[in-house]
Amino acid sequence: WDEPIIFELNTSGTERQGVLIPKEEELSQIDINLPDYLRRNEVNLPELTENEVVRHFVRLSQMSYGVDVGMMPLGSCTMKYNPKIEEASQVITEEYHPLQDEKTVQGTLEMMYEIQEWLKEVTGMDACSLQVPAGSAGELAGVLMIKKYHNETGNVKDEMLVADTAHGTNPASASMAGFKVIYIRSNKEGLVDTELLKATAGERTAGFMLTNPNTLGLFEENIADIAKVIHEHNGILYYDGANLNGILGIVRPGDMGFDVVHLNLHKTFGVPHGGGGPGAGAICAKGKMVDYLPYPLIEKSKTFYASIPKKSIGKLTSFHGNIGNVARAYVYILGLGKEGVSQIGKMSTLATNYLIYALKDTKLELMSPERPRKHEVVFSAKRIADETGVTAFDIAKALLDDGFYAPTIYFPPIVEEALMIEPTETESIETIRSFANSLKRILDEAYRNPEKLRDSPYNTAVGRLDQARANHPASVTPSYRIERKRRESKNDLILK
Amino acid sequence: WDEPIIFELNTSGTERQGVLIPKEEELSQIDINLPDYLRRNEVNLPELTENEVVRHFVRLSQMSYGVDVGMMPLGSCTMKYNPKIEEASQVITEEYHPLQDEKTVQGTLEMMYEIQEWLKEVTGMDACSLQVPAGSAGELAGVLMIKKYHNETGNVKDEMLVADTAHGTNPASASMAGFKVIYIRSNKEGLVDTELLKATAGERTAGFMLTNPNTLGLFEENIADIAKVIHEHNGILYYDGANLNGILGIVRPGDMGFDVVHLNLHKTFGVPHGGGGPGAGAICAKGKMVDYLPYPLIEKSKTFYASIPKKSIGKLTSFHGNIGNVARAYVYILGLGKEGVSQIGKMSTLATNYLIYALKDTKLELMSPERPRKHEVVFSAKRIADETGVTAFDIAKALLDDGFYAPTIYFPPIVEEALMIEPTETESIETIRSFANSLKRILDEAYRNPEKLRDSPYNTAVGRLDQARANHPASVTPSYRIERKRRESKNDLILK
Amino acid sequence: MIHPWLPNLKSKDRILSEMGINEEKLFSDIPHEIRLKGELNLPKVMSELEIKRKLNMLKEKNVKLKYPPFIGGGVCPHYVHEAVKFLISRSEFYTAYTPYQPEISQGILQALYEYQSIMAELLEMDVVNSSMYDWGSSLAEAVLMGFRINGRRKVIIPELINPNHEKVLRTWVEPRGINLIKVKPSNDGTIDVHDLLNKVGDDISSIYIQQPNFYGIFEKNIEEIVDIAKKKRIVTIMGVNPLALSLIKPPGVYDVDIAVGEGQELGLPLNFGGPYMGIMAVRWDAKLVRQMPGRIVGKTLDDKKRPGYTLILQTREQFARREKATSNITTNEALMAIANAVYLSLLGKNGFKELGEEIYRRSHYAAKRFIELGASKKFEGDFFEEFAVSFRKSYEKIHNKLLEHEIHGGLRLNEMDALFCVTEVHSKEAIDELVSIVGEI
Amino acid sequence: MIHPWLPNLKSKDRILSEMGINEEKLFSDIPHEIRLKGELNLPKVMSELEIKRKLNMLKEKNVKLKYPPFIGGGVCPHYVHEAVKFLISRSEFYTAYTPYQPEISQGILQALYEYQSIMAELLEMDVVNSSMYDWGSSLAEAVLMGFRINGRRKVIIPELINPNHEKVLRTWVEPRGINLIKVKPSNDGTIDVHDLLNKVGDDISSIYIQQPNFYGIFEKNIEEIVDIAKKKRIVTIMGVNPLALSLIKPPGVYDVDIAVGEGQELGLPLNFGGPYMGIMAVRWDAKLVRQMPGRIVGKTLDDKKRPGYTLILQTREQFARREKATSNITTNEALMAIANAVYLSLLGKNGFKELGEEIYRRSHYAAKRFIELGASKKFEGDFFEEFAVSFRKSYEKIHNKLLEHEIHGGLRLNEMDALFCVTEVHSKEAIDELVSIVGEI
Repeated sequence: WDEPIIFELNTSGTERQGVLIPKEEELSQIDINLPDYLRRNEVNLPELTENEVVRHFVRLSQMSYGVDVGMMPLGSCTMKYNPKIEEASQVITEEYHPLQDEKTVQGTLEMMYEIQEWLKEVTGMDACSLQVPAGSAGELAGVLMIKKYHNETGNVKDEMLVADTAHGTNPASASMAGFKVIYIRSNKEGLVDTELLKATAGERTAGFMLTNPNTLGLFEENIADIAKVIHEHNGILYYDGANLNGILGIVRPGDMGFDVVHLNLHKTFGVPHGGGGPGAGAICAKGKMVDYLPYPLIEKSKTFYASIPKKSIGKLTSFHGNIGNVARAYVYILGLGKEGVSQIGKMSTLATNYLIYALKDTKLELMSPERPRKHEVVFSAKRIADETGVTAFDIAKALLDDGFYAPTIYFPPIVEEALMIEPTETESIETIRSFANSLKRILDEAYRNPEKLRDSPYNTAVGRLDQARANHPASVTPSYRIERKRRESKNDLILK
Repeated sequence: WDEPIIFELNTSGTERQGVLIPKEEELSQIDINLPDYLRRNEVNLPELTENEVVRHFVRLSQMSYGVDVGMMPLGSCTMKYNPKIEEASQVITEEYHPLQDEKTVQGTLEMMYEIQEWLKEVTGMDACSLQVPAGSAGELAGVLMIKKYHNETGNVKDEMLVADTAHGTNPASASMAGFKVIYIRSNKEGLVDTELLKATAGERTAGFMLTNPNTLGLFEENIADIAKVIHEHNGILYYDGANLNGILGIVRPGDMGFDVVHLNLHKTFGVPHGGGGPGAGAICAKGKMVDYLPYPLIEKSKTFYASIPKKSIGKLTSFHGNIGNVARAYVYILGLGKEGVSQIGKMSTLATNYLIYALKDTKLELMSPERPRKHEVVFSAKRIADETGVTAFDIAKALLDDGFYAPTIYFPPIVEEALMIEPTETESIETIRSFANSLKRILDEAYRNPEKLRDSPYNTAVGRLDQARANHPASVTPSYRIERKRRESKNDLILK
Repeated sequence: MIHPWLPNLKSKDRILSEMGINEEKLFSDIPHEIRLKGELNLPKVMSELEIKRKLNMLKEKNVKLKYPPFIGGGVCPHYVHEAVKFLISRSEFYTAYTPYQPEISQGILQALYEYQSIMAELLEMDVVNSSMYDWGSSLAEAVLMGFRINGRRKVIIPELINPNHEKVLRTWVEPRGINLIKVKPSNDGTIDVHDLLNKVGDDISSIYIQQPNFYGIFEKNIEEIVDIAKKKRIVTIMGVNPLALSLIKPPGVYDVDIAVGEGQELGLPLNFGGPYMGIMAVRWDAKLVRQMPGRIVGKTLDDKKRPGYTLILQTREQFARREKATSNITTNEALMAIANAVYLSLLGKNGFKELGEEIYRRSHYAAKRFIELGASKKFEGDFFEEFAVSFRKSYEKIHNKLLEHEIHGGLRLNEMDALFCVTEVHSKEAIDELVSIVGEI
Repeated sequence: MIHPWLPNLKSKDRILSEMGINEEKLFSDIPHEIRLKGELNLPKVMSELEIKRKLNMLKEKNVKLKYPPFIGGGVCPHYVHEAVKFLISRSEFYTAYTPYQPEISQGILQALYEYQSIMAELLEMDVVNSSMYDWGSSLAEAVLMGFRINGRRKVIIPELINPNHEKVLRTWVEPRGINLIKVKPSNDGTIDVHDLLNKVGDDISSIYIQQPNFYGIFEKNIEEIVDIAKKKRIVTIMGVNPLALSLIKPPGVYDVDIAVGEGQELGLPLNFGGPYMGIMAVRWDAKLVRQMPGRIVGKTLDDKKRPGYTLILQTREQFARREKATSNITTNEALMAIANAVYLSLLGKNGFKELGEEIYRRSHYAAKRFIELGASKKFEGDFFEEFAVSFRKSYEKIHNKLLEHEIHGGLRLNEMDALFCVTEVHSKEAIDELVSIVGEI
């Protein structure tokens, strides 16, 4: 479709509207006498019927791509299929106000209590809070807990260690909490260099942010040693739950020695991603760290009620967290049950390693090829780039033409020309095979006809976009308001 | 998408299934001992996960076109926008069994009663039955009522008059009831030739099937005379409700002299068409014909209950009719209210005549161009076909490339190279203008580049289909079962 | 007035003036005498919120049952999966029209072809149309087909036919002069073949068998009956509960001419009477196929030899010879056919069998519990999903007692008998409660 | 085991044998000591039907209210139109990921750009990001922006700030050494400008104004406050209930630097705490734009000069300089932003104004009725949607009495006071019943 922006769907002045507003005629005599300094006369909104609005967004939706359309092999993003039954969960959240009297929402609180218990079980931690609305808010909560813990115990600790194979937002989260970020480089196997860690960790070390399996998909087998090093320096070992999917049911963060764990319910427990959000998170803690969790925690005596941990860091969002999505994750867990959840790690790991197997004869390179991967794998297309000029970026774009979404590229930064792929356990082996075949075809093409790949994609609504123009102060266009002003004014509207 | 048929999505033997069946473990010891002559061992069904099924049908849906995607100007089909609130009506139908005790479904019966009353008001008739599931079943009910009426009153009447501008299924319905069909030709203005009618009607005339406005979109202004002629011969005047949309709120069939009226709720009252169905119908009657209506009728005393008219023709479907869709129409009427319903005829007529206005300088021809149209208009592309070789069929296909659905073509048969267009009141004037512009562009192209049009469409999933192959006994393929058998057997599978 | 479904209301004057006419010109052809005076007497316009309130008010007037009703009689309560509802709510499907323009409608055509194909496998019959209204009307059309094929006017039906199907059948075929002749049941509830033999003759147009029959009982002598019919060139019609075909042999095995049935059992809600889904299939035989009413989607190739789908054999329909059409049906139940296809694809080979077994077990459990209470089965034959129970007390009384507990029992057949339907939506707990309340009376 | 969400379960052995390995090889890197022994202690696998039963059981444990609760406090019950729900349920939208591949994601990018554009018109501010978590966290990020811009560590907030927003703000900013200073309200509930003047100094990083404030009251002196702030190079942050902007002047008119707010009021359900929708906008000023957290969609051209949409200004995010990012936010509330865009498109210019007026009228009607009962308004200023009432009795008692009638009253503020929220979902009848029950006590 060549769909115009909604403001240009029809000329204004048609006096259309897409819904009727319910009116109490008996109240129509109540005057609205706002003073001039407050009163607004008009809001520039579209004037459209329901039909026009529906058609517009249906057409836009057809120009989008989600898991319901095809495989989304984005590394670290865990784009699973989202079972339709999840939406049924909204009956226990949709119409309930977060400030309602607790005795009127016992069923919803029970759901929250139950999933807290399940998440404790799955992570091996002592308590979980559902307060955080997304992964990075979970990270922030985690580092704030670490900060408060050290403050309260009088430790002067301002350095946060972060593995260079950690999840992308870890450094930003640490610095948002006011920590200095110290990267721990990986060794040549792609694992935490424990010698380097021992050398770096010290009395100013507040903690270590790690994800295991790491973003290369490798399991940190020295995790017990790592925990020991950090704990010896009175540091807190923080687990980024982004990669939990590869080990779910096999090993738990709590059993590896982690003190604080955040979870992305939208990754690990199949909540749909909504084109970037909303997600849902949880932040869990063990031992002494439990007291610092953000509130509320839902507890149970005769009834279910919200409580505040003794030394809580506070609230990350205004109310209980993204409970609508927590309910979706709740249904996901119910639907898989212990039998199914216990298989997730095994099946996602199988899928990743099958993909590696299917691509073994290509020129894609792999760090530590002898090691099995867990939830994801990072290939390097460096050799191909060197030999043909076709980059990871070009490969990603070419995949779009085959009806696949592209992998994560150029991440993690420690791999050159990285293609980071996570098939997840919900993709069938046939789909993974067909994805591998697409990749192989593209790699062949790279050697036969590199120019063609450099202009891909061809079958999409638009071709490669002019990013320079998109970001240049003289042409950057973040809203139709700016488009309109540019059109109306003779002067250029430069962002300065 | 190049989407394989569901049987070929994966190789069988994967032992997948898309849902879990609830099981009562305590009952698992109950034996299923079916004798050999009854027992079936296997059904050849796909083996797919929920993800695979959802993706498959989502992709298929993207290769379909509905009102939510764009304008569907199909003449006589009244493809209106279907407001989303209609779906909310299912709360009063979905879970209720049609044989439930009436006292448990008083709310649903009340809805049925209310809409019966409204349809009486809208048509000007004395009673309406919701028994018929679609328009043609309504027609059949109507002619069966006429037949039974004459049988019971001892009239020997075996001829059914049908206007040649009547709705397409009228003759089939009449012959299904065992009537001989006599066509009444139109005069050169496109209206019933009343002189011819007078000459044809006689003592064997059971009735006259007419739609007003007719399929040319013309209002039969001599309707009072027509009624008189038929009634004088003791015939029954039957109204096909397919075209009610053009006069809704302006004039009512009952006030024109019709005795039996059927309605297509899916046309006139905005129930979605579902890719061909389900629809919903109503059959209404006046005076002596009321007793012949199919049952049930919902009546009200202290409670709502179903009743059987004294001389009822019986039932057309097994239960109450397509009540789920009746409820959608109910919501449509509630949402428009008397204010809105009263505007339908005016606004749909305005839309049609605006389209004619917008196309007035083209080579499309119009019978009785000086007469206003109502809900629809039939253009003839004969001159264009003669001059360029581009037919109505080619024009229809070319419209698909512009993102419009095509009009009805080659109907009614009295117009050569007919293009039958019904914009409906729910299309904005901008959309109608843009449709007219597309048509104009195509007509221009017909004179400039006729070959190109003869191969259209270009932008669709497939090009023109081989209809000869589709229908030939040696290649006709009505199911995958036949595809499979053809593949497996050496012999051709000829339909003979 | 401004209304969200009427885009041009406020622009009317502007449009009329662009056209250079006034509104009366558009209606100048409608005589004043017959025009509507004043406003239609309908309710006032309502906003969505008000409509929802009204619907909720109506729903509150219905009795909220504790469990789905234990009632069948041709349609039964079943669980409809969210994916089914989701997919048929894709608006490219549900706001589409009959796919007369195949190039732009490949998706819905393929979906309908898949329905036909899946149903063909289920029935083991080669040609399935893409839907009739419901079982009853599908049966009526099948009988009319038989009449068109052999011109005979007598039709044999079993006494234990679904009575609502019989009513529909009579409405459709009796005006054509077709007479229905009933064959008696044996003691076990199945067709009495002796009685059938007495009634079969050269004037019989078609024979109808329902499997399982109205009382849920499996017919046993189908092969023999078909044999008898074929010898007399009688058209054989078999009606099936498609869900039962998870366990028992399909009509194709018996080589019947026509199969009919109700698709509601495959993923449709109860809908208080409809939309339902009439199944119709015929053997691979030109005579049958050409007389079959309804639409058929077929596979062919496009101008670039790519596979594509289109409506086929349309000469049977009203396009060419209008009064000679096989049927008047146009609007059908296409979306429901897609729901059936999605439902069966989701269940798959294994799930479908499991579901049949579970329903068999639950319904037998319920029957057993009733018998333990002292009630008796009306017929002895083995059954599926539905079964008739003879109580020692008035069923009316039992029914009302159940309703006091917000449970809806079976379908009252007569003074002491009722027909119960038990499916996967009735848990053991629900069955136990049903039986124990009946036991208390 | 067979499971509909795990396609390869039954093929595992076949796949492993194709790969020529055994399963243990895949986990050989996980030390045995730390591996999980035994099964996870979670509930047993459930079918959809069983899940729905479980959800219904939970729902039954919640109190069924006769009317939506009369409670606000930052989020309010509103009617969400079916078209909104329908469109955000399009699975190309809701199962999508962040549109990092713009070529295949133009639809969702355009939808987000439209959200930004519509919100820009509503706020009359030029740059809107495509969502933060909620109002509270959006405010916190705005304050951090201010800190990044001027390096100062004191922030002025009104005493009548939403207390939940204040809690969130403290969590996010206090660990960075930022202190919050509160200004008092005047008698009418608006900010006391004298008190503000006393507190303003060169060490203030930002000033936050909430319009209307927590008690629903319209601030009056915004121009003056912004004036004061600008002179001291203090960053101005204005929080708004976007629905109130149907009637009152938007932040852009005051030339504030940053606007924040809660999109829940524009077409989202209550969701028991979320998903909600944090609005954030800034002036057309490079310093502000570059410090703004969150994603922004911009319009550009493709390689054939066709217009297209893409994420812009991504250097602000974690891609390049990870620890220097403006914020750690990645997952946001994109789908909720689309819901806002659809909602506002549906209401349109006229409907939006009508809705604002209707809410104004209904809330004023309710307040008037309470006063007629002898209760008093806590503050005298004019208000929108929410208003605080001081009763002569314990509000706890009133609340419990209302609950007996299945009505949920306002938010308890203290012993005798409560904050009520009245919107278009509260009919006059509902308001009358609320007031009359309160009157009976």
